[in-house]
Amino acid sequence: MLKRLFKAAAIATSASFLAVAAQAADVIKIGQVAPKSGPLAGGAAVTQWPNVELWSKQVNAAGGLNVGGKKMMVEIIEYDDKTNPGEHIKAAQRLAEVDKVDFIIAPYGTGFNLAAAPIYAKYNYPHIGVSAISDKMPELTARYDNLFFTLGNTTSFTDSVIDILKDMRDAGTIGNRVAMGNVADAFGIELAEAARPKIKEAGFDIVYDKSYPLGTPDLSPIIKGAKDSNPDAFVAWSYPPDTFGLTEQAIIQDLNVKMYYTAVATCFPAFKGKFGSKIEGVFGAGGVNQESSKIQEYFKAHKEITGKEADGWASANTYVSMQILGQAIEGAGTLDRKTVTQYIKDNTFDTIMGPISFENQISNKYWTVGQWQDGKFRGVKSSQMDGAAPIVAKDGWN
Amino acid sequence: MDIIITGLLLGGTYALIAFGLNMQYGVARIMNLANGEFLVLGALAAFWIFVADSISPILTMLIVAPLAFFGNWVIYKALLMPLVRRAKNKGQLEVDSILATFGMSFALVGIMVSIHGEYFTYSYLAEPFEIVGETFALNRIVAFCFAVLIGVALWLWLFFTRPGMAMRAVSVSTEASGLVGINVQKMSALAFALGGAVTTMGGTLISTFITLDASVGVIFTMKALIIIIMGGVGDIRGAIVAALILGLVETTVARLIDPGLTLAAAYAIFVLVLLFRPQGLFGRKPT
Amino acid sequence: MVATVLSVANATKRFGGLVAVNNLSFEVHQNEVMGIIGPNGSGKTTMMNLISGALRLSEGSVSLDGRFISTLKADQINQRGIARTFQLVRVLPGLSVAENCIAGMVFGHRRLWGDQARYEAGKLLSRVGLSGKETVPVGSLTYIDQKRLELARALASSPKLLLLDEWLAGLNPTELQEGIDLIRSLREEGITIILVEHVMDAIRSLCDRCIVMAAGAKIAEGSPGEVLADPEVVKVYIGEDI
Amino acid sequence: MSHENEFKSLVWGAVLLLLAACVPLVANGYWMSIALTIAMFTVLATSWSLFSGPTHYISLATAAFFGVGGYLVGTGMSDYNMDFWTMVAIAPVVGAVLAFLIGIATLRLSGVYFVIFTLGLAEMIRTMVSWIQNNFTGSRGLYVLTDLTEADIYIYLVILAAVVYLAGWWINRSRLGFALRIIGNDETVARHVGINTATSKVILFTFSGFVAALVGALIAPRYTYIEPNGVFSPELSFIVVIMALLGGTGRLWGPIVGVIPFALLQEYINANYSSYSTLVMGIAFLVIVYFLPRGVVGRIEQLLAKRGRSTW
Repeated sequence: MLKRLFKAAAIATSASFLAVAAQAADVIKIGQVAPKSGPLAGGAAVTQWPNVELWSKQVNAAGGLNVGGKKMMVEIIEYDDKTNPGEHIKAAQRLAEVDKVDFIIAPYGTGFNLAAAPIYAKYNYPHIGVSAISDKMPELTARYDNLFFTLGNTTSFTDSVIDILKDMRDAGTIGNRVAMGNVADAFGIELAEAARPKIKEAGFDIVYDKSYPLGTPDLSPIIKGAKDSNPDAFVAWSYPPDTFGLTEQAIIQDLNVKMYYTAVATCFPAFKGKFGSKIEGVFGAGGVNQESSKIQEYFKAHKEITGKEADGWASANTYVSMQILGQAIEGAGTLDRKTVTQYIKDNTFDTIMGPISFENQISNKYWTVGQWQDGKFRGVKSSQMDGAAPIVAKDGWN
Repeated sequence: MDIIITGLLLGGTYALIAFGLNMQYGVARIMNLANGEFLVLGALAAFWIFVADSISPILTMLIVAPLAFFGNWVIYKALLMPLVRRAKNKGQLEVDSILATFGMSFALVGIMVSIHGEYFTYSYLAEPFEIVGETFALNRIVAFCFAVLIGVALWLWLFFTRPGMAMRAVSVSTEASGLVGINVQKMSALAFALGGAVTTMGGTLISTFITLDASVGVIFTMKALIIIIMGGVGDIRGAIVAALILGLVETTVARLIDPGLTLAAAYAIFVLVLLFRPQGLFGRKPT
Repeated sequence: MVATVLSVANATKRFGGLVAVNNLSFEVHQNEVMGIIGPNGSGKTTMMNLISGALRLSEGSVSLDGRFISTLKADQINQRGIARTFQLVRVLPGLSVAENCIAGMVFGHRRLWGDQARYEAGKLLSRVGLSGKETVPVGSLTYIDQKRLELARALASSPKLLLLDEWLAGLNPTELQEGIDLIRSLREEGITIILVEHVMDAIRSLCDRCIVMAAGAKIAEGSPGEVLADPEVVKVYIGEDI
Repeated sequence: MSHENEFKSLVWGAVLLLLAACVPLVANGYWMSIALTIAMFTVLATSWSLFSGPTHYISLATAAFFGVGGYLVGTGMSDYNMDFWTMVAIAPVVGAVLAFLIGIATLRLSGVYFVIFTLGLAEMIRTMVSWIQNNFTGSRGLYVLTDLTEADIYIYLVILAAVVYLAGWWINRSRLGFALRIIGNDETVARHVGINTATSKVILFTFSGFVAALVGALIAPRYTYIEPNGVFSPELSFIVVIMALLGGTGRLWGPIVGVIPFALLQEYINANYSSYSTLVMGIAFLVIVYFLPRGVVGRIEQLLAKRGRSTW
């Protein structure tokens, strides 16, 4: 019985090797490990997976990538990491050792980008970490010579929010009273920690400052507490489920502030789908230049090919990372990873977000704050991006 | 006052989460680790139908409940009955049902992920509602009313009808109730199916105010387990009281101390209750 | 004067409002077989549980060889030399017959282990009539054999005082006679025994003294012949099958 | 068990250990990471079943100890500039103290009340740690940057597994192991034959907490970046229980024969059905439960018994 099984397995494996060998010649294999289940799956389903689908389909529809004069199709090999770092590391190893993929698309989430960085470094894969926000970037890029960051660092996100507070205070829209909340998870803690001293430094009073655990079912105490403190502005360093929950409560409790900010997922299409016109004037992390023709084109293609709306921030960034990878492969004219990595370091890429280049493996062009205006999530603060929309004050929840 | 009402509303939500598992574990003796997935399934149905056709989740609930009842009945008959039959003792059944329902929960997550991998979120009755000068969310109040309704209906049914009586007998002792002529297997299947239906109804109601996704079920399963153990296995009053205590404690801590400690406080209360009453609030002392 | 092994003074046990044992006092002497009798629900088993440490006294005290044991836990009491059997027989289903017996001699009043324990277990099992069944699964033993095994486990700790809770109940006449002979032989070896029993033949033939309980209190004490002739005892037993 | 058999199983264990230690010589990175996962769960499931196997007390607190180990290494290295090995030395002690306290707190509980109590306690510890990190130790994510490779960690875990096996082997032969089996059969009888049930249970529970925290500490460098919600994930507790039950807790080698096939099966499914891996995993799981009713150990013993008869 066991013998028969082994035989069958042996035949199957050799058969699949032959199949791979036959088509390997004109295909670029690209690996992707990201969550399809577990706590981060909901977010990855919005920003990560649709863009992988979109980009690969577009590249192949155009006949593939031009590698040194030869057109090569891309083949995506994808694994579910179940939002579990251990699983992710195994899957990454499998991509490198078993599937022998030529390139990889970076993981989803800060923790996963960092957990997998040593592996991708070991195999010299250029690793363009999109969905990773960290203040240790310089240290990490010094350690891993193949690692790139494009989404910005913690400080710039908090600084931009504070800039908005200052702008609005200068314009006389708001006073000095700021209420703040954060989710007690790595991301929320890091941002709250960075923001706290700077808000005070800018002369604001933090009249309410509390954290809440990930998965809190009822966020009304936060909104009520914040409302009782009578704030001019409300800032929450929040995650997807609580971004929705906080905003719903803010509407119900009529937390009437001129400045209302929730962090991740404010830019999601589902956010607008849930609240409709009520969210006019809400600030959130990220943003895009809605006026850019390239972005509009991208949104259209995204909707057509994946059947889903792109979000107003990370979707475009994720797509850009793939554009950079594609252009670098074509530009370097080879599948040699070290050459492609070097090419990424040395060149500027023409993307839907405009020209992007790296300085010490970090791109300094990204949006930090966006705002819902006329039903669109527009970038209002950024690091070195063009096309920022002017800020408007929030005028109630209508 | 505000804290009490908010706490009660949250407690109502927790009761919705726990009723179903209480019946499944208390009567049918199945520690159903897939319970949370059925809750999410109810939420998914509500979300899907609402987004597609703007049909009220309350209406969805009425459609989903009989479906869930039937589905759970089939699951019990087809998948769990063999385990009950082959189990030599209570411990064996416990281990087997943990393993089997754990597998089911995986399978259900897998199915839901392939249907809708993103967050389930929509707005239904997200309107302010005033009670004694304080504002509360209408959808939470509606859910609370349904929790009360379901709780009262279950209680009336358990205490004033023949099948309800039989079910209580089974929950006290499967052996003895078999001896007095109760069809234990039929009662267990009924309890399991009813529990599944109640859980799914809870899911549709909860989806009106909590953002869920396909993988989130295990969190609800854990909460439900905590509540029924704190209340005492198989006791519906226990589940209600435990749910309300948790809701009140969480809200009080969130408002008066620190929202960061809500969950810690809830678990601390649970731990304390068990330290002083190892059989839960309303549980029978093990003999 | 014979030494007092066990002395119970003003023992009282309340469960909520119910008084299961009410201000009970008695003594058991060295090498004596004492019976506790009384109608169902009169508190006999509760009294046994109080002695063995399964339950804690509400009031009063129990002492063994003149030292208080009523604040100790069951395991400590066993280590001081009291072993028992249970009203509803409790063997250990997951262990072999030999292991069931060894269980009694490892942790308690005497602490044997390894080859010596195995050797002792063999001796004890043949003593109670279970030789040759060392490796039989416990579940397949007959009721009487399970009772024998439980007795072997209790004897394994070589106790000073043995508590037998209706150990003879449910046996057929032949088995009963074997059981009575077995207990008598134990007594001849010098073990002190407290017996809770309904089987009056056994009480008459085994016990030196008896106490009679009713509703938690002691209503009579003396030799079996005396107490069974006591009018008050007869009164509480009306309707009871003696 | 006769002496000859005991000797045999020790020899077998030594041979297996040597083979396991050779894995890094032949395995590439991919197989190395599978081996590492297997080693991690072998240690966790085996030490778990040292306590839970004989007593039938199902503990869902593994994640609490594992998380304490991982988190202490993370916070020690990131917030207090401690050395990795110092933290590895501290972590299991903290885990053991925690387990000791939990062990004492749970003495009155039995059955499902114990199961859920341990789960609740683990969750309480998780949220407390998050809150403490948020309000006091504060700050940035916790980075564990070391030069350890997966092969290094693997070897440490294999050594730890050997230690756990030896401890288990010793416990099974000792009075302590015998006491636990009696407790698992009937706790009342256990007390009445002179067993201090509390002490026996707490010793073993403390040991399993020590080991789980040590595993959490050793594995931390593999993840580079430690998030409390990740290392304290209750999923881990469930998986450990499932793997141990799947193998069978009646034998010392039970958990490992659950861990290895389960890990390989999971890997096979992830590799071949990536889009439906959760669904296929669930179905595979159900198949196992229904067709391997007494765990892998039960199946193996059945086969051995059959072979024994036919060769006679």
